[in-house]
Amino acid sequence: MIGAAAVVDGLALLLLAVALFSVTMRGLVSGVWLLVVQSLLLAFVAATIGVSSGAAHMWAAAILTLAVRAFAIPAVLFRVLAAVALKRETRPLLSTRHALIVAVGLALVAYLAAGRLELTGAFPARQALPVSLALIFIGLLLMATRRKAISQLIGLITIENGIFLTGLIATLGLPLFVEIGIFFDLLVAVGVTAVLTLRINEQFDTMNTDELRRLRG
Amino acid sequence: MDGPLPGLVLTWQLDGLSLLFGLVVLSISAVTTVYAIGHARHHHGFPGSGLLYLLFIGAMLAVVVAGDGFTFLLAWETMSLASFGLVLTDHRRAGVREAAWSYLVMTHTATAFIVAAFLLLARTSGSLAFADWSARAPAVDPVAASIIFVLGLVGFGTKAGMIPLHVWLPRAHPVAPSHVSALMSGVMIKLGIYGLVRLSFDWLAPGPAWWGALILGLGVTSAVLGVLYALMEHDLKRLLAYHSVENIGIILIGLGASIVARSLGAQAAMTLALVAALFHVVNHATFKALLFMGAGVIDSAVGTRDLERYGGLLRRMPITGLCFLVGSAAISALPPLNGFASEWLTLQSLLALGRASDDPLTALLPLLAGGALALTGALALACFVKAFGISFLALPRSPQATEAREAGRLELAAMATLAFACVALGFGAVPVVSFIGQLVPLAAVPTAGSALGLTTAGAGRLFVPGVALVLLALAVLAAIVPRLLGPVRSHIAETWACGITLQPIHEYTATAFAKPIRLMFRDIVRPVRDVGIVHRAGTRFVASVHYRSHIAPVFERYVYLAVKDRLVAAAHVVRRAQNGSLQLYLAYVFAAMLTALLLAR
Amino acid sequence: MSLAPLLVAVPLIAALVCAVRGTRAAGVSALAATTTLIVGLVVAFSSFAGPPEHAAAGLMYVDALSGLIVLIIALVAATAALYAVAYVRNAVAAQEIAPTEVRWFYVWIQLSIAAMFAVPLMNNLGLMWVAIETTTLTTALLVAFFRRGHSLEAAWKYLMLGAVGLGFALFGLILTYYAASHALGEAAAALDWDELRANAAALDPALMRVAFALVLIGFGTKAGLAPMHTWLPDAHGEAPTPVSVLLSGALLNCAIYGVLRFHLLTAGTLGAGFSSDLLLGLGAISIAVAVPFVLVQHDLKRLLAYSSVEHMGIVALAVGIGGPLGLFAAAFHMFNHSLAKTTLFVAAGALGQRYGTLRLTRMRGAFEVAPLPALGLVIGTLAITGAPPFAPFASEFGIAQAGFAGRPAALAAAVVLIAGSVLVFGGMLFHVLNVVLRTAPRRLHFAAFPFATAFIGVPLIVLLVMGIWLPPPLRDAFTAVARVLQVAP
Amino acid sequence: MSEILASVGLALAQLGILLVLAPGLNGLIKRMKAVLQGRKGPPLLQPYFDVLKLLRKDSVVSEHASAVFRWAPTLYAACFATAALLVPVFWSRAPLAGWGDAIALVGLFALARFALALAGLDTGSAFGGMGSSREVAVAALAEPALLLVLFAVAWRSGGTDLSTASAYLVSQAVAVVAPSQLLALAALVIVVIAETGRVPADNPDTHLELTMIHEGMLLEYSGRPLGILVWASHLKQIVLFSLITALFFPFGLASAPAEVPIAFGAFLLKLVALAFVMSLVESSSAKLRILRVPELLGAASALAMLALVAEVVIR
Repeated sequence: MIGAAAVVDGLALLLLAVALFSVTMRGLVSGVWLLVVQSLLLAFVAATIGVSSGAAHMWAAAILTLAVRAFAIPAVLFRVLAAVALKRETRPLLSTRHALIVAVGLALVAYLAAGRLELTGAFPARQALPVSLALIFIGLLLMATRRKAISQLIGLITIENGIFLTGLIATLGLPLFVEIGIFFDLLVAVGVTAVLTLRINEQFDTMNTDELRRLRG
Repeated sequence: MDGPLPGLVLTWQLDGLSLLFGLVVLSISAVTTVYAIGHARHHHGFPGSGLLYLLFIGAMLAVVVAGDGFTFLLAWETMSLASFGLVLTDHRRAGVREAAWSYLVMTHTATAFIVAAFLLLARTSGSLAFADWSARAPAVDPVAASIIFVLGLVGFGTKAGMIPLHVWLPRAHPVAPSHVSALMSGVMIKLGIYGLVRLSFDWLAPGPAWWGALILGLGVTSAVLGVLYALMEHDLKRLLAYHSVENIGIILIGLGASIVARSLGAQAAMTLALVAALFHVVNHATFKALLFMGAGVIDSAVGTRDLERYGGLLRRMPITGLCFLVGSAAISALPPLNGFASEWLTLQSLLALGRASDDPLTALLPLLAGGALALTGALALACFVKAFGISFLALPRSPQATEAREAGRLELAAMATLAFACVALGFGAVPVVSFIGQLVPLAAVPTAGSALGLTTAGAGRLFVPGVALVLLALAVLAAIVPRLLGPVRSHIAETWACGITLQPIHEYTATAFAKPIRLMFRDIVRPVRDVGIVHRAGTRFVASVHYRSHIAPVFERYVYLAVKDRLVAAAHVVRRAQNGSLQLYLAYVFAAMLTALLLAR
Repeated sequence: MSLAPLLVAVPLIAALVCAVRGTRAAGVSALAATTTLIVGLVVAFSSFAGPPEHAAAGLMYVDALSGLIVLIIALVAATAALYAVAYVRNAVAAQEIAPTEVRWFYVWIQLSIAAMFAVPLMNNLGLMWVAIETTTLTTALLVAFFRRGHSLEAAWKYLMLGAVGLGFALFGLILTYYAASHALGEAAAALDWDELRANAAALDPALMRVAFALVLIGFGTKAGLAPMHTWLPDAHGEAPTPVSVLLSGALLNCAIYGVLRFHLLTAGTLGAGFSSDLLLGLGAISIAVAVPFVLVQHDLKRLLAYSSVEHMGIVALAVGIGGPLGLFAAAFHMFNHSLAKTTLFVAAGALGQRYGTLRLTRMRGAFEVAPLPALGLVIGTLAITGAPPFAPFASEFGIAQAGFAGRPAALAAAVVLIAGSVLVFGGMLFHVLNVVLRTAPRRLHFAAFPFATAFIGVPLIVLLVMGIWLPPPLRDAFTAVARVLQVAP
Repeated sequence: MSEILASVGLALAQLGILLVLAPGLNGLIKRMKAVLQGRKGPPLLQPYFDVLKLLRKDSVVSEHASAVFRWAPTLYAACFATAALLVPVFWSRAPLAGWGDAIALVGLFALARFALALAGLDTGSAFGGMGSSREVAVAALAEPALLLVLFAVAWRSGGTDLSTASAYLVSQAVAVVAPSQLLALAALVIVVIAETGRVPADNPDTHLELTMIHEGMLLEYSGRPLGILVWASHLKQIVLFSLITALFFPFGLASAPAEVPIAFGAFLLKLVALAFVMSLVESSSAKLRILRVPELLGAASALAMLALVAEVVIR
């Protein structure tokens, strides 16, 4: 056993790379594909932990991740993008270069913060916790800087992935029926958001959330 | 009955002070209700207004007999809400809504101050019952006592209409129907005084001298400024409202003097001053309610509140005229009536306080307050000569005034009873003062009501019935003696007006009557005057002259409106924080999370 | 066997029936609402009396605190569902809602009621989080029901902010789970409330501080505490009135319930100091933030929404002050606020439909247009802003009294409470007077409002009575809740 | 029973004497002023002739006048008659000493002013209105000064009762020249000038309507009512003069029936002295514009305050 921890660390770093890459991407479709990659990596992480710790429910978690995060959610997103026939993100608030710098900065902050949390009893993968925090911060960055509704949703799902990773590492995932509940919620959330996006597009015939700034005071 | 919070019981308490104020509330409410029934044919309120009126009276009674903080506040605000509803009866007239709103907001802010004061008291004594407060009064540490005193002063002062906090009074009373403003001005503002008396004599131990001096100072300002603003008004009800401010000033002078005496330990002066203040509370309730009822009758007879449109009403409304005359004489503190008796007592108490304090400064302050009180009395006389003279005497200035008809029987009955009360309280000053002397729970030194007449420690004596009797006898003499020189006849002729027949336009107007005083006190009152002259087209000949003068509403503009505008401006600045951008809202959540984590380190 | 599971089951079944038999959806939802009302009352008052009980194979745990929330949800849901019948019929008549949509309206209403009932009943904190997340999702589409630009914008922000907030809460939950599983050992039960509460002392204090901070911000967002409240005025302002009633009356309380559960947990671990001060701080900020938005406001329902922000701040402040009186008053205030806010929203909805707009400048002369809702609006405003004879004054007085008797921070908080409620009183009264008085505009829409006296009259009378005398069952209820919330000082 | 008869007798005697002397005092002042200004002046008894003439003449009443106009003169006269009984002129204790004090005196003056001002307004003529308006304005400034003077006196003698004040001064002869005493005297003299409508404040002899304050109110009266009013205003003047003598030069007051002639002589002497002072003041100064009068009365108040300070602080 070359040590599940090393494998998980590798996967975590891969995840971080994907997240940083998604910050630079403009295309919405490619954004969704990056989500699929993230989900696959997460499923793989869950599987590795399942193997090394022998906890049965980890396998269930891995299968669920595959089913929901890797397949169901991207399917919904692709259908929405197809319906809307819109491919590119308009100019985000931060230019690509600045966004990347901020993203790296956030990753460093994540490493510092994870250091302070010192979850000694957690799964021995040292890299995983900082990466999960980084995912959360980058997800927030995406939501804050992108204008299109779908890209804000992508940011939101990145945050969810980060939290899910923390769960996996810290406590080998929450009790199973809670996990199922969370996955169900995530799916419904994406569904509802998709419906909303379609209605916004139909009402404003654009998905640019700059239109959504009329309710003031 | 147990209240809504654990360990909170709605208790009631009836001691001397509550009895006195209860009597005032009951008697004046009874008379105003009779008046209201009579007045109803002019003034149909909204369907529930009769019920609300009874609730208003009931609430005032409840305030006086409340036994603990919570019940007191319940009754206090129910009273405010009921009167707010009544003030809004004819909300279609211009300015009624703003007046009612400013009234309720100021009263509610005052209640907030009272709540704070009560809770501080509850903090030291551990309970809300008044009995515990007075029992543990000495235990309250001086700093907290001073804070409680100031909070209570602001809270009760606003309700009483003390000068810096009086702004709602001249706005709310005139717009309210007269039977409501009679009750509000006659009785409701007295409950502010009731609160102040409870606060400074019952709930707090004798404090430093500056407490009393503060009230004395505010009393003097209220009295002088109140009467000055009243003089400048030509809206009858606003004039009477400002007079309420003035009379509250006089009561506060008495109250302030008694509190100073209490802190100096001069028992005799304290009792005398407090009795003087309470006697003036009773007196003011009678003549102010009478005057407001009179104003209400005239308003419904002539259709406007503007003095400049009145005139010659004594011929058309003789009984109202007589009652209004008695009320005006009483409020101007003219002998044999009750106003003079209470002002005499207040002056004596100021003198007694002056003599009681040893160091010269605190001796001088009450004496100067006495001077201010005399000024107020004289100005009040001027104001009511104007009010009565312009509205009741000489020629009617408007067609409506010419056709004015006398009020209904019930209204007249109500006014007559109060007029009689003014005379009775004046003549019966001795027994009334001794009755109040016993009621006041302090060490009532038997100074105030000896058999023969009002005597004070300083050997000042006043026996009102005696003076009145002599006055009457000499008046009869003055009428009879000249007849000894043979009969004379009197012929009716035109008033001499330099050869032209007298027109109403020649008569003196209210604004003109007050002009000398306005010019004498111009830097206090700051009149604003604009005169527009319209020439006939192309010629130098004057077609018409428009003269408008009003008094700069100093307090309203520089204090209240300034605060309101700044508050609204600040609100506009803060509102920009909700500018609709989701990104900004996310930043707020993120910032909140970071601060929470930092705090959690 | 406790009736608790019924509370979730009945609305779910009703939702299904509504989905299937669209035409009679209104009747079904009204029937379901009344049954949940009765069941809710039974469950609540039994929880106040006896000790906490388990139900549905340990999945559910009902103690006095959850009983209070169930009571509130039962009342508010019943009012909302019953009022929805008239409201939707008017909306359809005014072409604001397409007839075909009506069925889905009731489906989502019943689903959200089911989710809301689930929140207080769940024993496992994870499932409680899932229930709260479900309430967000079920109400999001309801907020967007009017398909206008504003409603969609409101729903979008509501969803996004809700999701991010609950994300943080989930993170906090995971940290708690980590601390619990290390302290308690066995994995499965680690998130069950009763075990956690029993040996809260064993949890790692440093971790619990971070966890509580995250959960407070997360659930605080859902509860509308400032500065995370920004979605609330949009959502409550733009949603159809029955939904605003549900959101303001019930949903906010569920979120506050979540915060209270974790407050009790953290207090058990590291003493009441840390979490109470955080609650005090957030409460005071919420009151302060609500004031400027009430003083200058252009929309009636947004005005009521900001009042909700203020009152959630007051509840948080009250729990922060603590002490038997403070906690009693907090529970009392949650109940008062829901009752009064429901009436206000119903009155505002009725007026909104009569005027066709909710802009304060265009709503005039309500006394002539619709006397009863206008009266309800005025008296409701007096009640909600804490004018004495009404119950909210009694609870705010209790909170202030506890504050004045407590530690310096509590005293400062009580002063903020008093000052804030006076300013809000001035602002709200100004707007409401402008709406109620003045002369009415000519062109008005027709909107029927059956049983108006019941919807508006009954709650206000109850509030007036409770302001003076509290009926014993309610008194015992709030005392029981206070005992549950009582943390070792 | 007998001492009640005695006190009533004393009261009537005092009132009778003052009534008789009042017009004479006015005539004396007019005569002195004339001599000072180098004229012969009207005969001393001229005011008596005027008053008696008026009392016998018919009166013309304006059609607009109401009951106030008809009853004002009687009330006006009655007020000053009662006031006359409050001041210790001959006897050490004033006839009504037990029933009223200095403040009651001020009150009676106010009541009289109230009646006359209303009467002035009643006929509707502009001059009456102007007279009343200015009368109450001047009085508004005079009263605080008057009261402060009374407080200064009361402070020293222990009470506002005039009889005790004069008795105290008699017993403490040195107090007459105390600084506070002199300041109070100066203030009271100014107030009396304003109250009786003497020159710096108002011109008693003029008939130019625009300048008259006190006369303005009487303009519409004629015949017997005018006679009563004139006689009453003379009485007012002599009461004010006796107030000055009582508070500042109370020597020679009789405490036994034997001393009455001496008291009467002393009183006459004091009256002549005061009359001379008044005529001196009237001849030496010109009438002030109405808006300058506040400065004069302001000075009176200032003097009264100084007297108080001197009394209280320096002692």
